[in-house]
This record gives sequence, C-alpha cells and structure tokens, in this order.
Amino acid sequence: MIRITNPRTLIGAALLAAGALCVAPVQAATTLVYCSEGSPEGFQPQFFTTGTTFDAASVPMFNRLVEFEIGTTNVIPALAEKWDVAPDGKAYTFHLRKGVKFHNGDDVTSEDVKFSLERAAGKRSTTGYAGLLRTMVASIETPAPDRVVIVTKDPTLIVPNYLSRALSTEGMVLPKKYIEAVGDDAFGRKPVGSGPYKFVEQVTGSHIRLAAVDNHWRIGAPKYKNMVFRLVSEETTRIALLRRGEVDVTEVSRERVKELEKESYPIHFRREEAVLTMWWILGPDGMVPPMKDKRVREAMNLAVDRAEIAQSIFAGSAEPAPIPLGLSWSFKEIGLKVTPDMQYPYDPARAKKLLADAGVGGGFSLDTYAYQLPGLPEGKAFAEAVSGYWEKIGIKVKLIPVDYPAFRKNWVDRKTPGSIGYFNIANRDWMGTFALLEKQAYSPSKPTDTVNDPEVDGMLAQVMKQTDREKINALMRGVYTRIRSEHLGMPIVYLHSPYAASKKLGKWNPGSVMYDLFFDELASGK
Amino acid sequence: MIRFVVSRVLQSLVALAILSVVVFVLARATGDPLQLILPMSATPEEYAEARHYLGLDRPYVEQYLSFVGRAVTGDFGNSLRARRPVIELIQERLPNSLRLAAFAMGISLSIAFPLGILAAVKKGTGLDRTAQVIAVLGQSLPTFWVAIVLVEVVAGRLQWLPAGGNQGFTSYVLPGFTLGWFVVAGMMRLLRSGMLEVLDSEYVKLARVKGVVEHRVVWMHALKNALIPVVTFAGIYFSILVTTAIVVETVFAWPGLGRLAYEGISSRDFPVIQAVVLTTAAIVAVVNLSVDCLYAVIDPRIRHAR
Amino acid sequence: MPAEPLADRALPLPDVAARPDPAARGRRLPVVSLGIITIFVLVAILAPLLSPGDPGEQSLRNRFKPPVWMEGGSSRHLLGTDRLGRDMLSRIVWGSRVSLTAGVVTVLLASAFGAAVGLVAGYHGGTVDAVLMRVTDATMSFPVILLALILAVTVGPSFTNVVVAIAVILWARYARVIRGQVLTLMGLDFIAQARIAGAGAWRIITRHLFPNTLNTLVVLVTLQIGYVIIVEASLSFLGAGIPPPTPAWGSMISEGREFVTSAWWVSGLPGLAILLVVLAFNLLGDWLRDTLDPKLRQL
Amino acid sequence: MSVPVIEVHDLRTHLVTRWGTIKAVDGVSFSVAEGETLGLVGESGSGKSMTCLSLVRLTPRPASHIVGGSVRLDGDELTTKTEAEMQRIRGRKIAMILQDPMSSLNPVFSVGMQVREPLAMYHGLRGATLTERAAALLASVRIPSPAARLRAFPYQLSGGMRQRVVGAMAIAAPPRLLIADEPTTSLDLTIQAQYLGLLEELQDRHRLAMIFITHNLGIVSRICDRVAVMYAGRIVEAGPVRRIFTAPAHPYTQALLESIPRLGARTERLTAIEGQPPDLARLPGGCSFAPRCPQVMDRCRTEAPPEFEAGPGQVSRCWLRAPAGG
Repeated sequence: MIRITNPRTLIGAALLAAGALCVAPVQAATTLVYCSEGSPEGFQPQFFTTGTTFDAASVPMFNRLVEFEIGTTNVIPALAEKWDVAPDGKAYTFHLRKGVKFHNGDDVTSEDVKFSLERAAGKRSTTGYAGLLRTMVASIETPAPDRVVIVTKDPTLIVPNYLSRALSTEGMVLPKKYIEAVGDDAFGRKPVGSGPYKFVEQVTGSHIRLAAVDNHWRIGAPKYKNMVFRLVSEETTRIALLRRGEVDVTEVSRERVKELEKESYPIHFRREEAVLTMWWILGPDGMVPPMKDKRVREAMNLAVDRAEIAQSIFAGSAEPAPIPLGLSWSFKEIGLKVTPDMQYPYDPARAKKLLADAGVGGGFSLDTYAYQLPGLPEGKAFAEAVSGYWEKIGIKVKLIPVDYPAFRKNWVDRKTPGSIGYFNIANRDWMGTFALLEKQAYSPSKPTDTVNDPEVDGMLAQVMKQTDREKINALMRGVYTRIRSEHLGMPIVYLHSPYAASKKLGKWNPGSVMYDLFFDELASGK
Repeated sequence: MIRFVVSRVLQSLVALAILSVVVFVLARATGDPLQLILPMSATPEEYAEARHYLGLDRPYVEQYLSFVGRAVTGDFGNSLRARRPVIELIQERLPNSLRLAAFAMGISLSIAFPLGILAAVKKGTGLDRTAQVIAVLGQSLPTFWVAIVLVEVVAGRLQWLPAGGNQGFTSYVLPGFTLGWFVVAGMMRLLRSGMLEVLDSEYVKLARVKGVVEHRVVWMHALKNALIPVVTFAGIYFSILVTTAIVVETVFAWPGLGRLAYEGISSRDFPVIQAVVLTTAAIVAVVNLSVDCLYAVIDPRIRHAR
Repeated sequence: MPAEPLADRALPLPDVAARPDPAARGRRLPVVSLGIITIFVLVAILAPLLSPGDPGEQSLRNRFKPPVWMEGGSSRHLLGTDRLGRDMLSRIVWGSRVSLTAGVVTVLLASAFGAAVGLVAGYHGGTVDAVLMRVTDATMSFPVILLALILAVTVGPSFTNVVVAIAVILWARYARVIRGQVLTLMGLDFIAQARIAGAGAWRIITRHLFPNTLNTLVVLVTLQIGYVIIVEASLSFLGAGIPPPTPAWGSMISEGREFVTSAWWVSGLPGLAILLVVLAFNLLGDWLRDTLDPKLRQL
Repeated sequence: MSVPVIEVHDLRTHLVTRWGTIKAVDGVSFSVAEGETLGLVGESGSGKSMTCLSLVRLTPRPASHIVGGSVRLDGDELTTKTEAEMQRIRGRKIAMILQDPMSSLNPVFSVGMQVREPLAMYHGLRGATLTERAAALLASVRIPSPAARLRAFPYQLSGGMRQRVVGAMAIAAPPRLLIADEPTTSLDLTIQAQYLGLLEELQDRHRLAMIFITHNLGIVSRICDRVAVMYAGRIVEAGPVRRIFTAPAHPYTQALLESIPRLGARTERLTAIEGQPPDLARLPGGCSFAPRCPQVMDRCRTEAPPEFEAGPGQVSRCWLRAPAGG
C-alpha cells in the first residue's frame, strides 16, 4: 500500500505550466513588424528554394554582389562596387566594396564570394538554377581580397544578371570562415551575413527577429532598430493584427483590399508580380489528344472570360494575360509588342465551334487540379471558376483538389497527361525569362516541361549559345510568338499582389522583384 | 499500487510501439519528400544521391529499426525541410502546446464547473437547459469558425485582445477559450450527471439531515465524488485539446505542435510527422497515467485496492 | 423473532416520493431537436425537389449577392450567392445530403467495427482482450485530424477518404465503451445461465451481449454524428475535407471564412445549418442518454 | 404520558410529478414524547419517509411542498421557520439515521472527517479535543479501537460498523428526536438485533423521542411503544403496540399482520394483500383502501372515513369502526 505522490506536486506542475506564460517584449516604434503567410524553412540561401524564406528575412541579412534598381530590372552595384568584363566575354572581375564586415566582425573578402558561389553550385545546393551555374562557370579566382574573377566556359552576357535577384539566391554572400568553423547546422540556426540587419532569434512557427547594425552602406543609419517577421497563415488573423497595430505590413489577399482601403489602410501593390498561367500536363511523348489538336487548345483559351475572372476572383487586382508563360517585364527588354488583338477574347460560341471542328463537339472529360500556392490564396476558387467556363462549352471537368506537392509529382511524373495545372510564375527580366523558358518549354532535358514543340526547342537552343543581345531578343520574340500562335498553354491574368500597411508606415515601394520587398527603402535612414 | 502503475506504464509502451509502426508506414505513404527538397530540374542521379544522404534508400525494416532505436533516446533524426534535428523543433513547440492545452483545460473547467453544478442543482429548470445549451454550443460550431469570428470581432474590431502569436498572457485568452469551449460540453455532461447522482445519494441526504449548510453539501460532500468521472476523462479531453489544437494554432498563429505537424505533412517531412504523432501519443499516455494516479488520490477505494 | 422483511414482497408501487429518478423524469421529449433533425433529413432526401437550382452552377457576375431580405438581394437567390455566384440555398440543400451522409456513414462504420471489437474483447478477455485493447489505445492516441491530413495528401481528399479517416480513429471509442459494458454483463447470472444452457460464443455475443449494449450504442452514435460533422468541417479548413465542388457545409464555411465581415452569409448560413443539426443531435443524444441509461454519463 | 417532544398536526405534503400532483402526506397527525418510540409502518410509497423528511423540511425539491399542517418541536413551530433556522435544527434537535449504511457515508472522505463534522458544527470543537470527542462518540456506539477507525475510509468498514458510525453522528448533539428510517434493513439478522439494542440504549441514555420507520412488524413489536400504520399518505390506524398486534381495527392492518409468516406456523401460502397498490395520482374518492378491502362497503367508495376510536388509545380510519348511526 503506497501513497501516491503528493497531489500538490501534480497541481503545482499544472499551475507552473499555466503561470509560466512567456512575456514577450513590447513592440517599440523602432521595430518594423512584417506579417507573412508562409514560414521559412531556414536561413541557408543555397539550400532552400521557397520564396517565403527569402522574402522574410534573408534580404536584410545578406548582401549580393549586385542588385536591381528599385522598380526596374537595371543591375546596379552592391557588394561589388563595379565590375568589368574581359574582352573575350569569358571573365567577369568584381571589385568588392571596402570595409564591409560580417555581423560576427569578419571582413567580407573574395574568398567568401568564391565559397558562396561554389556552395550554390555544390551537391547539396537546391537552388532552382544551380544547374545553370554548374554548366556556366569554369572557375572562380580570388586574385586579391577585394577582387573576385568568375571565369566562364563560354562567352556569356548573363553573369551580373545571374548574380542579382533575377533568379534566385545564388548571389548571396556568406561567411566562409564562420560556416567552416561552426558547420552548416549551426549556421542554419544562427546565420551570419553582412546585410543591414543581423539575426537575433527565430522561434519556428512564430517569428524571426533581426536587429539593425549601426550604419550600413545600403541604408545608412537604420530607421528601425529591429525587424520582426511574424508568421501567420490565416488571413483574418493577419488583418486583425494590422488593425490592432501589432504589425506594420502584412500580406493580404486581393479580395480584402477594398475592405481595408475603406478603412484607409494604405495598400501597396507589387504590380504584375506574376503571371498566372495554366497548362496541360504532357505525356511521355508530349501533348495528348484531344489537346494535341490546336483547335481544342484555342477553344479552351476562348472559353475563359479573363476580364471577369480578373474582376471577380482577383477583385480587380489583375489584368488579362495574352501569352502563355509570358513574363511581361521581359517584353520591353526583348522588344515584344503586345497588341490588343493578341488578347484572347471571351467567345464561347467560337470555342464550341472549334471543338466541333476538332471532332470533340460532344465534349470530353478533363481533370483539373485545384491547389493553393504561395501568393495565390484564390487558387482553388480560381480553378473552380475556370472549370465552370469549360463546363459551359461542353467539357466535362473533374476538379481534383490536391496540395501543390502532390500536383507537382503528377506533373513531373507525367502519369496523368492532359490534365490541367497552373502556377503563378514570378515576373522576371529577360535573363530570368530565358531561364524559365529553358525550364518549362525546352523539351530535351526537363521533366518539368509544359511545352513540347520542336520549333521552340530550336530557338531556345540557339539563345543559349548567343552572345548578341539583339539576336537573343529576336529569338525570344520568336519563341513567344510561336507559343501564342500554337496556344501552347493558357495565360489567364497578370497578378498584382497587395500588401497592407499600417497608417503610420509612410512611403514604400515594394517593387515587383521576386524575393525582395525592398525593405531597404523603409528601413533606410538615408 | 506499484504493480498497478507498472502495468499501466507497460500498456502505454505497447500502445506506443504499435503506433510507431503505424506512423512510420503512414509517413512514408505521404509521398516523396525529395520532390519538394530538390529543384524541379534535378536529375535522377541527384535524386539518388539525396536519397542516400537522407538514408531513404535503406530497406524499410532497417529504417524502422533505426528510427525506433534512436527515437527511444529522443533522437528523431533531422527534419528534411528545416535540416535541423527534429527534437529541437519539438522542444521549441511542445511547451507552447502544453501551455495552451493547460490554459484551455483551465478555461473549460472554469466554464464546465459552474455550469455543470448549476445545472445539477437546478435540475429541470430553464437554468439547467440554458446551461446545457451553452455547453453544447461550443461543440456544435466548427472550431475554426469560432476562432475566426473571435479574431475578427474581439481582436480586429474591438481590439481587446491580441489576434495571434504568443505575445504574453493575453495571447492565451482567445485560443484558450476557443479550444476550451469545444470540450466544455463533455465535461459539463459528466459533472452534471455525476452531481445529480451524488446529490441524490444517501450520504448527501445524511449530510443535509446532519444540518450541513447547503453550499458545503454541494461543494464539499458532493463535488469531490462528482469529480471522479471528470478526472477519469481528463486524458481524453487532453488528447482532444491537442488534436483540435491544429486548427486553433493555425488561426491564432500559435507556434505549437499542431502547426508543426501540419507543416510536416504538407512538406512530406517524415521525421517531423513521426515525431509529432509519437510525442502527442506519449503525452496522452502520460496524462492518462497521471490521471489514474490522481484518481487514486481522490478516491480512497482505488488507492487502497491492490 | 423478527419476521422476513415485508419489503421483499412489498407491492411494486412506484416509489415516487422516496426516490426521484436523477435525470430522466421531468425531461420532456426533445421535440425541437427531433423536429430539426427530421426537417434536415427530409431536406437531404428531397434535395433534388427542394433545390431551386444547380448547386454547382456558377455565375461570376452574380457573386456575393446577399440574401433576399437584405438590401440588394433578389428572389432569384433566396439565400444569396457565394464567391463564384452559386446559389446558396441550393448549396445548403444539397450540402445537407453530403454532410448528413458523411456524419451517419462514418459513425455507423465506426460503431459497427468498434462494437465488434468491444464485444469480442470483453467476451474473450485474457490475451485477446489485452491485444485488442492495446490496439485501441494506440488508435485513440492517434490524432484524428493528423490521420485525415495524411490521407488527404496521400490519396487526395475525397468523401470516402474523409469518412474512412475519421472512422478509422473513431471506432476505438466504441470498442472501449462496449468492452467496459460487456465486462460488467459477463459477471451477471444470465450469461452464466446461457452458458449452462450450452450457448456458444457467437450466440452469447449476438443474443445476449449485443442487445444489452444497444442503448449505449444508440446514445454514442447520436452524440457522435454531430462530432463527425464538426471534424469534417475542421478538415475542410485544413484542406483535407470533402473537396469542392461538392457542396458540403464544412467546406462552404471554410471557403467563406475570409468574407465573415463583407459577405457573412457565405459562411454564416452553412454555419447556422451545422449549428442547428449538431446542436439537435447533441441535445437528442443527451436526452437519450438520460432516458435510456443514466449511468452512461461518460459518453 | 409526559410532554410530547414532537407534535405533528394535519401535515400535508404534495409532490408535483409529470403524472399529476400526488398527496404524499395527506393530513398526518401524531406526537411522540421523550423516551417514547413511535413505529411508522406501511408499504413502500405509503408516505412514511416523506412524513419524516417533511419534519426536517428536506423533501425533494422543487417537486414537493409542505402545503399545510403544523409541526411543533418542544412546542416550537417548525413549518414557519426560515431555511437558515431549520439548518440549526437538523442534526442538533432532530437527527436521522438513513436506510442504507453502505451508502450513507461519503466514500471519498475518511470516517474521522465525517464524524468530526457534526461535532465541529454543533459544539464548535476544534483540533485535538475534536478528535478526542469523535473517538469517544465512536466508542459510545461500541466501535472497537475508535481512534484507528477514524482514519479508515467507509469501504473498509462492515455494514454494521458503518451503521454504527451513522448512529454515532446522529447522537452527536444529542438531539431531541431521532428518526430512524429502516436502519436495519440491509443488515443481517444478528447484527440487526445488536443494532436495535444499541438504539434502545442510546434512547435511554439521552431520553430521545424516536420515530422508527420500518416494514418489519417484528421489529416494531420489539422496540416500539406505539405504532402508526400508513396507507396512501394517511395514518389509517394508530395505537399502542399491544393493541395493534392483538386487536387490529383496520382491514389493512389486519392484512399486514396476516402476511407475516409466523415461525413454526406451517401456512400453505402467505396471505397477500389482494389487488393493485394505489395509484397515488388517482386516488379513489372515498377510502383509498376500498379497492383492495375485503370488507368494502358502498359508503367506503364515496366518503373518506374520519378517525374513529377503536379502543384505548387506538384510532382507526375505517367506516367499520363508525359508531352505529354515525
């Protein structure tokens, strides 16, 4: 017969648990709080690929060799003050800014740049464009601590663009000595960069806290001493946080913009941030019937009322898009003129006729995957709406809700040819656009194709070898013209992404460049 | 008593072992995590290499045994997504989950107690029926909807309480209430019928006959007896709290285990899924065990048996 | 000498005065609950007749039309339209079919399996009991929502998967409760009688044990139909519920949750439907429990 | 006889149920003097327990109400007292021993806690004195090693022992009136006899007035001075024990006595009372026993009989006892 442990112990434990509620510091006015939907995977720019990882925290923490000018795709100096190209076009020399230090006090040297680029091209790298880096770069030399030379195998134009924000995070410079001393895992837990803000803490699933360094060449004396990234997946909650003044900037969905505008919260748009485009999953040998027939592809394009979708599903924060995979920023750069007649009209009658001509007037069955994507909370509603339009021309649509990873597997495995998927492709400059086309429209190598067309393949193959911008532009124009005229995909709308800000935030241009919200402008004391 | 505790511990361990197999299989059924880790352009060789690096190319039995072997020592491997030891992630999240669950338990008890006792004492009156409807309401509305309405109204419009995250004590109120209200009905039911039975018993009658004041009759003589069934079910409530928490954590941006599980599933992060399910189950087992002990504290008949 | 107590043969007079029954007496038949359930069941059965239109027909131009009694509402859409311009009334009517079926089917599956396990475990005892109960324990400690999420990402969300995912966890509860009851019953004389009379295991389980657990089953089933409907709604919220475009109440509320302030009816009306039905089932269950078996308070 | 401790006059308690209003206690009058024991007999539901609960105003609420009559304790009217005043009468002045010793002790509290409670309440005792007095109280009901028993929990005691504890609590004040509601039903025969002996001893010691509710006429004959027979909420016959047993006046009393199996008497079968027990919600207009009465007369069905004198100190509510021409 044994007496049970003192009941007070149990009760005491419960009280302790209830009482030990952690007390968070009060947000001072010197803190900028940004509220994000997704949670970052970690802080290793070369190991992770999700956009949220970099939106959230990496940009203020790290530096790249070069940057984009805000609101444009012009490459401007950053960590590298200037750079020159060898006459043969095969060696780029970057001259590093002097006196830049990592947050742990180490100097930023050419060794760090080399280390970072090699890490980005290395085996564990998962950045989307590591492959390109591997094939392009012959060697990286460090003739002096403030000078790094990238030698390429072939003459190329793309090195500076490549290292900017055009693509991904390859260009971010990490501290070699620190990483080699503490190892990857420790770096992931406590990252060190050379950006205007340094890492303070991360509470996974809750927030990331950064603190400003005293004075930084990018922003001068910081306006905000701290930057906090809060992770809140539910929109209603993000908006409530904004209303309560707990956050300064938050991602919102397009449908709630009007409501917030009415309450006079400033809304900042990243205009044409992405193009929402749909495509047919290819079979092992390309397009399958009935989509093999150009008329069916055109019919499906004509059946969708893009203006109405832009107005209703995207609450007016979108514009009809004319060209499949058409990244609009590059159009200017490559000299592609988009004329009104390139826009698909909403013409269900003609769509029906086209289907009849193609011998599928009685309709056919079609699987459409429905999923949400980061930046596309309307995903499922959008898929339902488009399916509704197709139903109206007699296509029997089966909506298959999945999460994106499951869809991606279907897409890449090509197990369900003919079914429909979509993506909000981030807008890019000409270099990024080429990379996208190479990834999704160049059939020889990739499982991720959405276009399988010998003519397109031929033109893209030439772009890779070309060093003359004019010729590249002409080829790219050709690719887009071909894709449009063959209806090799269904462009739907360009998306503007709204960010709601607190009333006291002030002027801010969030730009439109992927992976960067230009917090520098906000934080800048300049 | 020792025998009793030991056999309960053994039973829990067996259940956990069964669960570990199930969760191991299920986690692998979710799909290939490499699809998400590697870039879309990855070659088959890169896949093979990553698979080997992550130990996913070993036979399943071997994977399972090493999983169990290490799990016993608290090593759940590295998260495939965050590339950090899973145990670290759990350690970060678990306290938040436990605190929220404890708080929610507190809230639901503090609603269920007065309601249950009131309903029993005023049995059959309008008060009784109102109390029951209030309790059952919590169970009749989808938790996420209650949560969203609370966030929108109480946090967003009235601005009384924080909307999300763990920003100190006040942050507990809304999620705690949402979660707590969901289980009030069950607890109140137990208390009410327990109280009714007890209030009707001979010993309560005797207490009254002895001239004991009514509030002492209710709160002292009757309540301790009526508590027994409530305590017995604390384990079940706790597990309901922990699972329902996924929804509440999502709405209130609460960095708890539920969100971790959700993120783990959406990124096919096996080690995380496995660890969360096992941790949850272990917690439920521990709670059940403590409940059995607490039960013995309350009811002398159990304490002295065996 | 003291005589045999008279009480032994005392006439079976209803002993109202001395011992008022704890809960059962004085509680009227829950007319309101029964009424609500009957109405919704009828709506579900007669959905094709009652629904004013096709629940799937979209009209983006007519999105977010308010119900008829509000400003801007029209009699074409009595309860307004949702974000895709679909008729709310039609969707709620058809949704009753989906949600009620999901609730009922899930609970029936779970109770059938759970009761079987409980009966077998309780009857056989010993190793069989120990093994079955450990499996039950393991099942009970597996979070329902996690399992459903895993199933949803594995084989895709669907009506069947939702039903299966919930039932696969829910049965354990029935097994536990029924086993407990069977253990008590096994100690009673009539089981011994049946054994003496030569009844086999099957006969004892089906003829003697099962009927005696029916009350419990009925109460538990009633109480849990509501629970299942709520869990399904939560799954919809997490993207693992009955998928669109099937009109299920849970997914309707979930889809409409962003518009709580701007177009409350999109989530509010299906929310009201769920509230009414679940509340009705819960109150009915409470009443059944009090009436059929006041001892069943742990259900 | 000496001064009555309790005087009940025309007490009426009604019970509202879903079948209608039941007159559970319908005009009951009696009195009990110091040191006297009144036996209250009748079938289940005849209103015995309700009568006693009405005395301490603990009838089930909210269903029941005392609608009329008076209850005087040492001349003090109880029906008009406030609840708080009644609280101070219960246990202190009127104590009760309930039927089931197995369930009259709270299973989750120790015997000591439960015995100390009334002592603390009535006498304001605290600490060691309290424990001492509690032990003494247990000793006074012949519980061996009382100090040890105080630490025990109810389930560790036998039924007889538990009923002694209940008895001890009842005399903690000590009260003026002790109501024992079938205190021995669940005890076996030898224990029953011991317990009855104990009760008699306690009564003598404290000069208690006692009401003893029972079905068991054997017990009545052993310890009661007077008997009141209840049927359907009324006392149908009352009188000294000897009179009732030797010359029962009411046909119901006669039937009750006949139904006792006498030791040694080899009756072929027990005489049961014929007919259905009365439905209290729908009592017949006249005598409630009329439907089952073997000697029923026309008058019985229409008019309720008043009390008639049936012998020295004996009254009966039966038309058979009506004086001729009455």
